Parts: sequence; C-alpha cells; structure tokens
Amino acid sequence: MLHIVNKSPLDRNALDTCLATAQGGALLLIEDGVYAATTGNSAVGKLKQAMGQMKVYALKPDLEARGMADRVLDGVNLVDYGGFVDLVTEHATCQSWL
Amino acid sequence: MLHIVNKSPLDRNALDTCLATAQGGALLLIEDGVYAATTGNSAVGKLKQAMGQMKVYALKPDLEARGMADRVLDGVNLVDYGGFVDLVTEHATCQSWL
Amino acid sequence: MSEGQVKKFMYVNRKAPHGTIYALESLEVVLIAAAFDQDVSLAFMDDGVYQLKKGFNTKGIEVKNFQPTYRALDDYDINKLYVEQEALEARGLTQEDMCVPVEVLTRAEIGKLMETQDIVLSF
Amino acid sequence: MSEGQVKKFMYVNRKAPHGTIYALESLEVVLIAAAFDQDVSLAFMDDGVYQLKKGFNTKGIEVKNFQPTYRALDDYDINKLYVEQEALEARGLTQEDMCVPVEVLTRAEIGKLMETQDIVLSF
Amino acid sequence: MKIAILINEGPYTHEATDSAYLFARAAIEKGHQVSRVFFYHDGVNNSTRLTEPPQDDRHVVNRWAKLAQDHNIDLVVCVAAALRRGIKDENLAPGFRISGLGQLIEAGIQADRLVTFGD
Amino acid sequence: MKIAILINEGPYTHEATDSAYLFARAAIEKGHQVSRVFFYHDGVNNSTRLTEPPQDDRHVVNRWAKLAQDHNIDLVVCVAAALRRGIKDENLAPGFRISGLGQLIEAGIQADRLVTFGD
Repeated sequence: MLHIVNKSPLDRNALDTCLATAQGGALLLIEDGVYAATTGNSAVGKLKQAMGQMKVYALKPDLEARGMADRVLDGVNLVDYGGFVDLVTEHATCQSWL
Repeated sequence: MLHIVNKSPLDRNALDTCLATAQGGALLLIEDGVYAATTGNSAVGKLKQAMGQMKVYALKPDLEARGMADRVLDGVNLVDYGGFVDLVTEHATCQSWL
Repeated sequence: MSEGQVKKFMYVNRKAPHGTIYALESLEVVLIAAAFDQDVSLAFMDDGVYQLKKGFNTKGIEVKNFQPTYRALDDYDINKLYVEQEALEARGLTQEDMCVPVEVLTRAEIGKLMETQDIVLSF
Repeated sequence: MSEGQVKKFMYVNRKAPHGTIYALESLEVVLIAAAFDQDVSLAFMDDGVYQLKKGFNTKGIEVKNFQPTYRALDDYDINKLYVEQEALEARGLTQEDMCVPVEVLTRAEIGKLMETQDIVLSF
Repeated sequence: MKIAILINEGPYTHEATDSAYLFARAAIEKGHQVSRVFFYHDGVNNSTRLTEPPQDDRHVVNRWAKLAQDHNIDLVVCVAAALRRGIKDENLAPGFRISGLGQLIEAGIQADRLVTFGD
Repeated sequence: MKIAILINEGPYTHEATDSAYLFARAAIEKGHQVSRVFFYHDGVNNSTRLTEPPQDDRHVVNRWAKLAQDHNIDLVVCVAAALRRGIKDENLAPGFRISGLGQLIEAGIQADRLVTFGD
C-alpha cells in the first residue's frame, strides 16, 4: 500500500509511526513532509533505513516551494502531481498519516 | 516569565523546545499539554529535570476531561482557570508555545 | 446504496481527545458507517489511545463528554477495536485503562491488518 | 494610537512555510507592527527557520511566493532577526542558506532575549 | 479509475485543500474520474461563497467549483460539520451541496480509491 | 489588571477558543478587565452568526458575544484573515466587529498582559 506523510519529521511523530507500522509498500512525502527527504536533516537516518523495505517518493512541487529541491537525499524518487496520481492508482490502498 | 504548552509531548516538539529555551520562570501545561504531567508518560524524565529550574503547573479541568487527574506526577501543581489567571498576572510576560 | 458490496474500512485514530475535535468527529463517521453493513475496524495509535482512557469528566472544560458513545459501538456491531501496544507503553497505560474491550496489537501487527483493508481513513 | 509608549514585541515563528499559513500571516502582523514604532524582534525556531530558506519557487503549488516580503522588513526598520542555531543544525542549514541577514543564537540565548520582552507573540 | 477525495481542513490555513485540488486536476488530466470530493471537519469551510482572497492569490473555493463543473465532480459538504461551523445554504458557494456523512462512506464503497488530505 | 487575548483557531475544531473563553471568564471573576479579544488566522471563524452546534453542546460564538456584552469586551476580527476565510458583515455575529491588525498591536501596547491561544 501507499503511505502518505505530510508532516515535518522534526515537528511531529507522523513519519516515525508510519515507518514503524508500514509493512513494505511505498512512502510518498508531500507538503511539510518533504523536509524528511533533504540532506542534513536529522531524520535522514530513519529514511535511509526505511529505503531497505519500501520505495520512497517526494513531491517535487512541494520541495521547490520550500527551496529544497536541490538537496534531495540520494535514492528518493521525485514525482509531480501526475506521479502522485500514478502512485495512488498503482497501489490498492493508501493511508494518509495525518 | 510564564511558558504555556498545550501540545502532547509525544506528538509534537513544543515541550522539548520550551524546556530547552526557558530560563527559569514557570511552566503551565494546558489542553493536550497536560499529558506531559502524567505518571508513566515517557516524557516525565524531561519534566522532572525541568522542575529543578522552573515551577511546573497543570490545568486540572484539562486533566479531568482526559481522565488523567488521578495520575499526576509528584511536584506538579494543579490549578483551575482562576489559578491560570493568577499565573498570567504574577509573571510579567507569557509565551504560548504553539 | 451499498450495491451489495462489502468493503473493509479501517479508521485510524492518532489524535488526543479534546485538544482537537478529530476524535469526536471520527466517531460520528464510524457510527454512520455501521449503517452501511461494511466490514469496519478501528485502530487507535499514538495519542489516539487516549481517546479510550477511562474516566473522562468534561464538566470543567464545559464540553460534551462523548466517551459513552464508544461503549455504544458494540450495539452497532462494531467490535474490532485495535489499540497500539507501543503507544500504551509510552503513555503508562494498560488495556485495563481502556473504557471498552479492545485488542492490543503491536505497530507491526496493525500494519499487517492495514494491508488487508480496502479503505483506510485517518483522522 | 500608541500613546507614546514603546514596548518590546518579540514574534516567535516555529512553523514551516506553505504547509500552514502561519508564516505568511505572522509576517502580515509584523509589517503592521512596524507602523506603531515599537521595538520589534523576530525569532525563528524549530521548523520556523525554514521560512527563511533561500529559493522558494511556489509556481508548482500555485500559491503566492511571500519570501520577498522578508527582504522588505529592513525597509520598515525591522532588522532584529534571530535564528536558532540548534534548529539550523538539525536541518542541515547554515546562516548562508537564509534569504536575509540574521543573527544566529542558541536556544538558551533566545530564551534570555525572551525574558527581556514586554510581549511575546507566537504563531 | 474512479477516485474519491476526503478533505479535512479549510482553505488557506492548511495546504491540504491545495494539494487535493492539484491532485484532482492531475488525476483528471490522466483520464481518471474524480467522482466525489467530501468536505469534513474544517474542510467544510472550503464551501463558503464569501471568501475574498487577495487578488494575487488563488481562489480556493471558486477553483473547486469550476473544476467540479467542468468535470462533473460531486462536491459534498458534511451537514453536521457544516452546522457546527456556520456553513449553510445561505452562504454556500454554487457547485457545492450539503449532505450527510453517508455520502463519504458511499464514496468509499463506489470509488476504486479514496485519498485523504488533512492536517 | 487589563488583559488582552489573541485567538488563532476556529470554534469546535481546536480547544483554543474554549480555553480562552474559560480563561477570560475567570479573569473577570477575579476582578480583572478583559479589554479586547482579537481573532486572527482561523480564529476569525469564531465570529460567524451561522453556527448551529448540537443542542447539548456549548455555543462558542454566542457565549463570546454574551460575555463581551456583559463585561464590555471589544471582540475584534482581523479583516484580512476574515476576507480570506469568508467572514463579512453579512454573516458576522452581533457583538463582534471587523477591523485591522493594528488593533492587535494596540491591544498589546495598552494591556498589561497579552495571552495567546492557538494550535
């Protein structure tokens, strides 16, 4: 399934709980969640570890809006809204970790 | 000064940042912030440490609403809304860690 | 209305009660869902476990106490309530603190259940 | 209107931009505050430091880019901008990443400054 | 594919409704059908006809209404959440309708996917 | 003492406005003056006359209006935030007035304390 996280990893616990709960599948970071995919963020260790079990995506327009598109962690796949739609249709269910 | 925290310590970083920033004064826990003052919560260590530098209060009506009034950490002072008002008037300024 | 289809709906509750309205309005969805004869389960994770903490007394904050509604869920045949074990432990709570019968599962177990759902709704 | 009084106002910004409107609406307050000839300072803590990260390009999310407004603050004689050192470090950012000149302070130093204020506003 | 959307937050304050809109538009561009958008919690505030954002800003309410009209999307506002927050027929924007929570469950049953946007 | 209050969130969704109300009432009971309540961000949604909460629930808007009338509190709604969110004279509840952000700064200058309630 597709897990969607829209919260900054340093502000709230959504990413932590998502990663501890998810049984594989894919993770899409949107809105303030995209900060988790940026180099130097103290949450990158968790994200790198997660990459062993699930594919990680981040929404490019949200990265660009925040001036962070040029510091994306290796291994994170950037998508636009069309790619977001594809991720939703390719997975049988999705869970937004609000 | 009076520091007011209204967020659960396990959901957001407000309490952490408040405690790392505050230079003495008093801490008042309200709304979901009152969970930080309850025994067995994994944040109590931080709160106990903070008690060395600042007086800690929690809003009793918010504890009661959450069914947590009977498990308040030793050393936390319970106040009602009148006590909240007194804390505001007794301190020259207050900061709500939203 | 339901076209005879039965889907598996899971409602994931991760927010503390009273500080925000999500707990109450999530419960309102679940009660309506019951009328649709779908397969309904509720997961309480993180601060969401506080929603089930026994003994709400909301007089002092002057809001309605919606906790009795959780006890009504069983009358609507909603009885798959899962509570996250790690969340209870981090909050000093046990199964006995819950206001209704629940099944305690680890995060990983909840994650596995989530994979079997058709719809996951999060509040 | 201001009765000749000068008070020290500190605006504390702890929230990321775009995910919520607080950064933008906080900026609107600060600009108005400038007209009142008060002593104004801004503190950026936690995710609030992201508000000043250079290079916003908001075309893709179709919202207005309000970052240029930070550069206008100096025209309003608002130039006490404090950024939390620990917040920068935890986010892989440095002073050079900020879109305006700022003073980098530790949390404890910001806490000391806070103690000298008459009004602290938090968004 | 038939996609339904749930929006839990109001306009401007949270990015949720913007993300949902851009997602819905992209889904339509890809040939999918967005069958229903359900507005719940503060999401009901997306349906007031009285918003007047700054002229250089997007108009969240109107662009939902326009997208819905152009692509036959059912914009449903939860009646219970709306009454609590002051959304009624008298301030409801054209293109939206007020109905019960059953419409959310029904959307979940009938659509192939349900995507939630919120805080 | 003269106390001013800032409210950043709307009714029912967040506890902020409830906490602020109970705080204001307690301040008045203790003999303090609540000079002004300023509604900003989603806080402007506390001023719509159209809310209809369930009968067994508190009426957030009306009880602010009543407290203000009984104790001469100036309830000010930020015009910029209100326009964005669809609060105008036509749906404004009695007892509230719409004005500029300057009223918040002024409240801070003139009051002895300013207390913020939000998310």
